[in-house]
Amino acid sequence: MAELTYRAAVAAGIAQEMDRDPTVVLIGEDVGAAGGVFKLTEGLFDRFGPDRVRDTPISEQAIVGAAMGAAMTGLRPIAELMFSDFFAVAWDMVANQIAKTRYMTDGQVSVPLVLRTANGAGLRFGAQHSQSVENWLMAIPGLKVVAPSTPADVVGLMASAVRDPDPVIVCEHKALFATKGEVPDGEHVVPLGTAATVREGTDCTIVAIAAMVSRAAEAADRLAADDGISAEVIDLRSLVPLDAQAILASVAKTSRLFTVEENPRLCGWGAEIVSLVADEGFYSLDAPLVRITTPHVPLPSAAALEDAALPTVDRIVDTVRRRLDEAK
Amino acid sequence: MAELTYRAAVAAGIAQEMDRDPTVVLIGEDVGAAGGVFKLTEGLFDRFGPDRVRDTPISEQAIVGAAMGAAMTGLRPIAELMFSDFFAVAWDMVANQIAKTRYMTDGQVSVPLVLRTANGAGLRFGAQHSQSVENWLMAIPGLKVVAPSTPADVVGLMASAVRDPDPVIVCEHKALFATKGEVPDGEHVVPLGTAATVREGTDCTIVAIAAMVSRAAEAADRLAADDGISAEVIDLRSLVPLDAQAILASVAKTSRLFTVEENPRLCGWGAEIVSLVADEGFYSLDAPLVRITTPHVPLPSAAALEDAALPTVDRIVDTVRRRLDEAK
Amino acid sequence: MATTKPALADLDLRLGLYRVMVACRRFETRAQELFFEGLVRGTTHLGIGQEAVAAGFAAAMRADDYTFATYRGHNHALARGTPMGPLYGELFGRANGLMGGKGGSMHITSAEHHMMGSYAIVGAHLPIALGAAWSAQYRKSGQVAVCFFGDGTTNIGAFHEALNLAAVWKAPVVFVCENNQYMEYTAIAAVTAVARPAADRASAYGLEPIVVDGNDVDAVHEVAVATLGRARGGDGPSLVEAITYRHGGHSRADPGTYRPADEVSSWLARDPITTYRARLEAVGVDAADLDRIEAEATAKVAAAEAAAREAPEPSPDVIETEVWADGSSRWRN
Amino acid sequence: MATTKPALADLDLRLGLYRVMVACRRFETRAQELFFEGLVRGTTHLGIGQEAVAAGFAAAMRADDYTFATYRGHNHALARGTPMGPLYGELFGRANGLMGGKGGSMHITSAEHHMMGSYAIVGAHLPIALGAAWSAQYRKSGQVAVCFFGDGTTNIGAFHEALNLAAVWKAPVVFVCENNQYMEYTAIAAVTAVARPAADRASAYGLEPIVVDGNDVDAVHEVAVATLGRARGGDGPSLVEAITYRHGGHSRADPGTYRPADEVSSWLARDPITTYRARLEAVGVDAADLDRIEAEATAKVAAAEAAAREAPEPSPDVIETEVWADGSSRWRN
Ligand SMILES: Cc1ncc(C[n+]2csc(CCOP(=O)(O)OP(=O)(O)O)c2C)c(N)n1
Ligand SMILES: Cc1ncc(C[n+]2csc(CCOP(=O)(O)OP(=O)(O)O)c2C)c(N)n1
Ligand SMILES: [Mg+2]
Ligand SMILES: [Mg+2]
Repeated sequence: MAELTYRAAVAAGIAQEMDRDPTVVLIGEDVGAAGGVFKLTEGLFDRFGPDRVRDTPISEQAIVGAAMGAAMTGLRPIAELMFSDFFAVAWDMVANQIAKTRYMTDGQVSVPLVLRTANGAGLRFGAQHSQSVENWLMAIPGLKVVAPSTPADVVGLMASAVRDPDPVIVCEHKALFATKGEVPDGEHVVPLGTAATVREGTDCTIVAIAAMVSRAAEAADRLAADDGISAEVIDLRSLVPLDAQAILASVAKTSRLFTVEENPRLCGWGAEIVSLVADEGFYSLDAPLVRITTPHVPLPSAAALEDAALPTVDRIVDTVRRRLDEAK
Repeated sequence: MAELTYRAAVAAGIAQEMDRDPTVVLIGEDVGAAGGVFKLTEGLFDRFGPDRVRDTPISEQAIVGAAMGAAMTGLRPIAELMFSDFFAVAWDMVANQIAKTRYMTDGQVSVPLVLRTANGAGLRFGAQHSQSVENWLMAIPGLKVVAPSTPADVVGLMASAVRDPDPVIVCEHKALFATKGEVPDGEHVVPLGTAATVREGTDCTIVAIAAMVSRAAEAADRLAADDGISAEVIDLRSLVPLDAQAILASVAKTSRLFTVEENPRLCGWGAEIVSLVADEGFYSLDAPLVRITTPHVPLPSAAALEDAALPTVDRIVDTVRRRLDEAK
Repeated sequence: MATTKPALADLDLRLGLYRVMVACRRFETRAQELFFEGLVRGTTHLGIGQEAVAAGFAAAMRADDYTFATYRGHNHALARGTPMGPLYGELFGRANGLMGGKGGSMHITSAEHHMMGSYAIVGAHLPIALGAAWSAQYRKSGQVAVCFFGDGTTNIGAFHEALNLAAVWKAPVVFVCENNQYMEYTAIAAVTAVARPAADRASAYGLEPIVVDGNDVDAVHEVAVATLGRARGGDGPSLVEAITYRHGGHSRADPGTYRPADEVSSWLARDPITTYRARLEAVGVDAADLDRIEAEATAKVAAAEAAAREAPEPSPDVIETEVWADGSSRWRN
Repeated sequence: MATTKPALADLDLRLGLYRVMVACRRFETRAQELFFEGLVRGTTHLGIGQEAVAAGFAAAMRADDYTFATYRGHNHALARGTPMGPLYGELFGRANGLMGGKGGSMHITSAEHHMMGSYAIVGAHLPIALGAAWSAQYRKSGQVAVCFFGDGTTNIGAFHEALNLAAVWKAPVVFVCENNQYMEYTAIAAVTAVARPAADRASAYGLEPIVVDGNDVDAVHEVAVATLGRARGGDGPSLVEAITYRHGGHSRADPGTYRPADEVSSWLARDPITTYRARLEAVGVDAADLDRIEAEATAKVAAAEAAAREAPEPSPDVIETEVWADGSSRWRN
């Protein structure tokens, strides 16, 4: 086991795959010589050379489109979108081309690529550089979507993403780059579609991803300490494929579900989870299904505002406590 | 009252607003001399002239961006995106610029524009020309979204959209263009955010929009005739703002909710409605909340496949019957 | 225009060019009739009048070179060897369709023939073709990607990004603009800042302007040989503007009446197939040989139509297959 | 380069240009210090070294002409008259911020000064500026929109679409590329197919290539007068490439070490402010007048800093305001 930052885990995860498979290549803005604007790809250019690690112009449609064309013809490209907000400028490539091509060709063409991106808030970058866009991606049939919360999962999910024969989007959370964690030695692979139970509990289920996982866990600790509430915390890790059974099994035990979502309120991944449980898990429920989200607003940039807009530990604790109380 | 096609109602609705307000202008591909590729803007070029009705190159970012810049500086532009799938090529303009600018400038700048688009399936156009993208739009804070199902609502919602001081997206459904309906004489305005109860009922609530409304209504008729099930059918008409009270009131009466969604399964508007009811309406529920959707796949083009992929009247009837049975 | 003169192609090559053009024409002419009969559903965009571009390029391509086309892609698919039966099947929405009825007329793909797809969002396939070229470059396979698109496509962002990046990476890709003068119902000249929508942009990417008579299959072939050679030789991309015309409307039932009658008739007089037949006869090709080629095409089209007519509708079961490489569409456990 | 020679601007104008450049420089230099002190949060992109572009254009603009800028927009905001206190307030994330803390450094907007926003997605504001110009044209207001962006922006799709449509519509917009040689950490030359990323694309839109020494405020002003005049006169858009350099890194703590030391030093020697001061002194301007301008700037910056330091944090209540024109963020009843 080695302790790595989430940031270093990104480069380590990519390196693991580039070492293994010579068809894995990396492109993006400043990913090469500069090692990435967040230093997420540091060392890769020196190690794998300019043929395998290429800087691009500011041309997201060309970056993503080129990755697609390469994936269709024998490479396993990894393309970086510097900020996840920039999916918007390449959205046609992602939503209409990459996602649909295998289906439209009835399986003649596969698109085994990875799009990686710095997602999420917390750095006071404002509304165009702080979004959580997992729900944009999850809404598009044909895309797989993962959102690791720990350095180990960064490495493990990156491995699965690169090896997967279908397009996978890896949402790397900006607010986690400096966090540290143990990463197993040797090859580390986490299968897509497996949620992790971060904390066991019996009174309610709290589902979260990425930066919200540690907040949910901290909230659970406080609820246990202060209120004697035993919350189970599930880190989905992968939105598509989705570990629906893990959620349903947990709710079968706890009868109550909360989601903690960084995305704006409407049509988030939480709405999907809630809907799934409200259908398939309905009879095990004994209280409302509650989403704890950022309000449905663009993200403000001031520290005081950004901090208050996202779900905080306080807000999670208060909401869970209040809603469980109400339900008594 | 005059009987109009949905198609003619689009031009009539636009004309009503252009007549009223000289700052209303219309741009898009082939919207001018050709009257639109679906003939949705027929007659407007002759009536209002080339300064107010302008053809553009195939440059969706420029079309939508230009509409935004014009809206910021005194015009009330209406821009057409020929197919709603093309939101993808202008997604940055829509999701990052138009939606966020008022907020980011703390209200200094308003963006009163309308984006209209041919949305939805049924014409065997395949995966890149048949999508229902209301959920892409609903997920973005700062956008209002309407989806009329009748000619009268086309005119009435177009009026509200054009007059609204914020950006409004009008999703015009391709499969409805040829349908007919009465449109009130004189000025006709339908406020944003008001759902229409298409059919009253007591056993369950079925919520639908656009092309799914008539299917839901037909299914309700059959359920009444064949099974004695009394279904209330609600046409949301407007997703943002959302008439949440209409839904909650109906579910308070019926205790059961179904959505009928043309969009692919994950993170649709239905998931939002279900989540809302699963939270705020939980205690009036006595059975699972059920979404009837297109499966989570890109849309196939063959007639036999497209027809079977969308929610059909049969599937609605079967699902409602089965799920109500189960719940007994 | 016509900056090149017909290559002294040998007879086999020339008969081959003729064969492809005629096959395309017969296929599409019949497809249009079948559209009006209601057999071809949805939409269909015909390249009638533009066959010389497809034929001229395809003949210059190596079997493993990649073709990327638009919704107006039947000619390109056929020119690469895609069989007609499954093509009709796809247009009819039948189970024997090239893509099993999932793609439709606008997404014709035959990976087996390196026909890597038809793309229905204007401009999207230019970056994708560049990506295939980059892949070939990386794999040192010697393959070239050829990307066909219309005049209207030169005004969309993806065009610009793809051209620049292709030039910077010296990617082995040939971008071929089929300038048929119109977008859907609007003339390209009405909405474009320059007279030659592709050629006048070439210098913006450090490329030479290349304009060719797109109705002269020999001229197209010569340009194709040159630009493919350049790409294969490591000298990077080219941007070719082929001047041509679609005889009919943009799609479906569009009669194309927004075009002046004399413009249409002058282009009909320059039909790439009849003029080529005349040229071949002028250089001594036996009319009977040409007649035979035409008869063969007619027969193939008829057989293909029959096969597609007989094919069943696809089973609804396939709706949920082939989203993922495991053949399924499962997104959850 | 430097296709223009300094205008014989009158002294007031020239002192005004100097005043704006100095104010920008002082404001940003201090902003950087405050960033390292932790007072400026998030990110900040400084235009130190590029002040002549902002000053030269702003001086040529009518009060109601529109400015559209990027995340590197402080200079442009200041040059149009945006007050420094609220600008610092926004950078600090305080309640007195220009946008109440909602926008941040990358989205500086002062609609009152026709500073119509700073845009943080590369290229997005080119179509938007074109739209403002189209609006002015339609309203016959005589206004011009001026849109500033970087060299890296010339490779994104929105650039292409905006330039073409602006040219076709003869929109009164001036597109100004501040070519500071770098994108974030990568040199523009490494990823661009032409040497002059903007000017070498002008002909693709039927425009003249215009290159100006972006460190020479007189030259910039002359080009601004000419291009604004052209736009206002109904002759359509221009594309200007102003060659300049950012003295520091791209943003935040970037030390900009990817740039050769001698390149940096040669550009520092061409500082637009020190060279302009020298020029003014050479034509006889009293050094004391220039000193006074500098002292005034320093005082204004200090006062602005103090005002922003004193301002409270914004109240969390404002998070849910101003999504809609009614001031609310209500999406449901
Ligand atoms: C991004 C986008 N915008 C608009 C359309 C609708 N559309 C389909 S074909 C077409 C015209 C394309 O013109 P051109 O590029 O000249 O090709 P042609 O059809 O003439 O072959 C348009 C506007 C589209 N498919 N994609
Ligand atoms: C679409 C998009 N891609 C990437 C970025 C990240 N980014 C921000 S600034 C920048 C460099 C821009 O370079 P240039 O246009 O030369 O402007 P400069 O920063 O030099 O003023 C990049 C890549 C972005 N904001 N938007
Ligand atoms: Mg065309
Ligand atoms: Mg730059």
